[in-house]
Amino acid sequence: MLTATGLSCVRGERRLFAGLDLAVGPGEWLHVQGENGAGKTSLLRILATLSPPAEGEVRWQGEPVEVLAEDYRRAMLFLGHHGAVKEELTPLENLTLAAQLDGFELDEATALQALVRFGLRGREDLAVRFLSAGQKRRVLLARLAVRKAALWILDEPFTALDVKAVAMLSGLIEEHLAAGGMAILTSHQSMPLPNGRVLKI
Amino acid sequence: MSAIIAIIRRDLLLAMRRKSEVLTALFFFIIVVSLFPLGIGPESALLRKIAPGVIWVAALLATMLGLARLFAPDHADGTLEQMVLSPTPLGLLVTGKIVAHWITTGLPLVLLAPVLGIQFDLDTGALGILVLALLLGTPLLSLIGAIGAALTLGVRGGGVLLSLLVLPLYVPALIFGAGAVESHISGLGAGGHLSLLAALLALAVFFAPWATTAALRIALE
Amino acid sequence: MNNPIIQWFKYGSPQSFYPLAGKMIPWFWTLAVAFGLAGLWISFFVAPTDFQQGEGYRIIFIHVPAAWMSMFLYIVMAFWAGIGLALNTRLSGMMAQAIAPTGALMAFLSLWTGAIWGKPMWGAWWVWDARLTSALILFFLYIGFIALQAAIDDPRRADKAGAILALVGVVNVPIIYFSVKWWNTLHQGASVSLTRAPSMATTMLWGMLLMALAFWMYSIAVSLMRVRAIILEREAHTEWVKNLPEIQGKSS
Amino acid sequence: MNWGSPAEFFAMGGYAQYVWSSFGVCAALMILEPILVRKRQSSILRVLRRERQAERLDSQ
Repeated sequence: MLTATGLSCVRGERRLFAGLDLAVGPGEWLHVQGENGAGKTSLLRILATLSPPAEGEVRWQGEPVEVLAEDYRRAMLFLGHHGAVKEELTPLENLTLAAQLDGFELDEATALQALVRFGLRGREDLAVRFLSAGQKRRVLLARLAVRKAALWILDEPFTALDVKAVAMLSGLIEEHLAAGGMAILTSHQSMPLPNGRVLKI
Repeated sequence: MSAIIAIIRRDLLLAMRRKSEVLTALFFFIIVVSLFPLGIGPESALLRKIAPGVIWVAALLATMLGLARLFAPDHADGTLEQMVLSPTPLGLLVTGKIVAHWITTGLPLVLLAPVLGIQFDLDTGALGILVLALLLGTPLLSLIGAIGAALTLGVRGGGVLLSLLVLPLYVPALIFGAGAVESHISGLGAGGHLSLLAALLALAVFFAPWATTAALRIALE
Repeated sequence: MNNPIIQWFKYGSPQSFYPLAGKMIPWFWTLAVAFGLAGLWISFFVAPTDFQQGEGYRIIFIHVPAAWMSMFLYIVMAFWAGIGLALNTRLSGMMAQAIAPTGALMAFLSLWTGAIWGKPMWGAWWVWDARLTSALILFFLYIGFIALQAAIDDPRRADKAGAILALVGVVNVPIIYFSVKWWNTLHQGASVSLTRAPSMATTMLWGMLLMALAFWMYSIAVSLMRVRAIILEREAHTEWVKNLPEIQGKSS
Repeated sequence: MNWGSPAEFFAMGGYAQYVWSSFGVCAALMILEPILVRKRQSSILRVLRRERQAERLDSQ
């Protein structure tokens, strides 16, 4: 259960939002909407503990996230604008190395299976820089699938994805929610997923 | 611990895929050192005298070249964000990255230094001290440099600014490093210099990853 | 967090500090001028001629205070920066930023006067004397701090990054100073030293002390002036700045 | 008193150029710095006053 109370965010001299409350429970997801520059990304970065809020606090399972620190980060997965994919490495290497940095071993079979699921068969050993933008995002989707995290924080996960990949991602999120996971995401598209709520900022 | 090893392996793998960058810094080092005799003259007594200083200054500059790319690529593609959010403490990951930086830029300099020392007519004992001093000194350069690299991350004119911030902090390493070889040559013994260098290294091992971590968090905020 | 000192730092807000600084500035200027006049009087009219260095040694009366202030201001700057980093207060970062240019000026003055003193004494404008060399590196450290802050657009981030640099610098300054001294003795540098030169007469000490006090008061006064400007620049869009009498004044 | 005449004072026992260039530069910079800071202060004040005035005109 993720709750946030009285969040406010100041960028430079501008106050982007103030007094923001939100709560996401198991099996629920939150769709953050707002105009460009309204502070959607800033909100997600605050929830992911990348930047501290100007006011307010974020709690995970009732405890402040700063106190939980590593425990919270283990339960949470954040995907930002940048792919967090290394261009020089192959999709397979990217997956296994990311897993090691996250503190768990990923065996090759599982990694391969995830890559195949997202249509990267035959691309496992090709450096990512030879892949198209959409294929790069698919590597990320594979990462979502292998990393066991209770809370997903996704910033614009649908950019650069084709229709098929959008369906795959929606399916993935649905599976995640059905298993009791939580998700917070920004997107310009509306998403036909159950248990969703919309937060407008 | 396994995360440290993982990040070192990752950075070494990346360096292997971008060999040209590592080699560029190395050849820069060789060329800078080789230019000095051309500018000063081939008189071997003089060359012997300036050798430690020249090799050390070239080592400082060569380390600087790699520093700008210590965190910048990871920052640009978002992997740095993931490191901050990783359950592994950021300080450990940063230490791993610094170790990898040293292996790709510092260690080759240490290994090449004797060859360059021969160009400057240094005797075997002095070469040994030179290698030892560089072995203690180059990790220090990587550690201090990492702070500067983290501070200038994503900042306008970062590269030039980085040298402005870091080079003054390199002064003690330069003095004790080059001084070790000089005092050995002049018969005073290099022990004092080397132990001071080791003390600085010990201090930096504790202090630098902490400062770098703090700077990285600020850069990502 | 109930410590009253911490509370004081937390609520030492720009808003309440701005008018307070305005009131303090004239006092520090008065003190600076008074100490300066007394110091100049001693340095030119009371302190006797040095038998070894003639009248040239009188440069000491500004060289040493400038050198002292340049080191002292770096520590003060790092102190404020550290407070700002630890307690996340707005004012401390502004203080650190306001002190830096004055500190750089002091480092520059100690270099300039040291070089000029060196010409008649050593016969060269620049001698790699331990004190001058450390002053040069200190000057670089100040320039680095100012350049880093200038390069970062977001003032809060600039404060924090500057704070880390200042703290790293303050740990390094003694190491640098020591290493340069060591290097200097190894290479048998200049044997005449500016401060050790004449048998330090008490009048000379007094002269230096008064000048140092004058420089100190000057630094406080200028830093306070600068911090007021920085406060206005950063808080330009807050209500309290809009309601300041000097902004309301003219048209009403 | 060290000096017999003003001329002697200004000659500084032959060190005039060194002593006066030190003290001169020091004085010049220490006068210049507050002037520059003052300028910075008054320029930000001018901007703020103008903004305030514009706001007032806007609300009328």
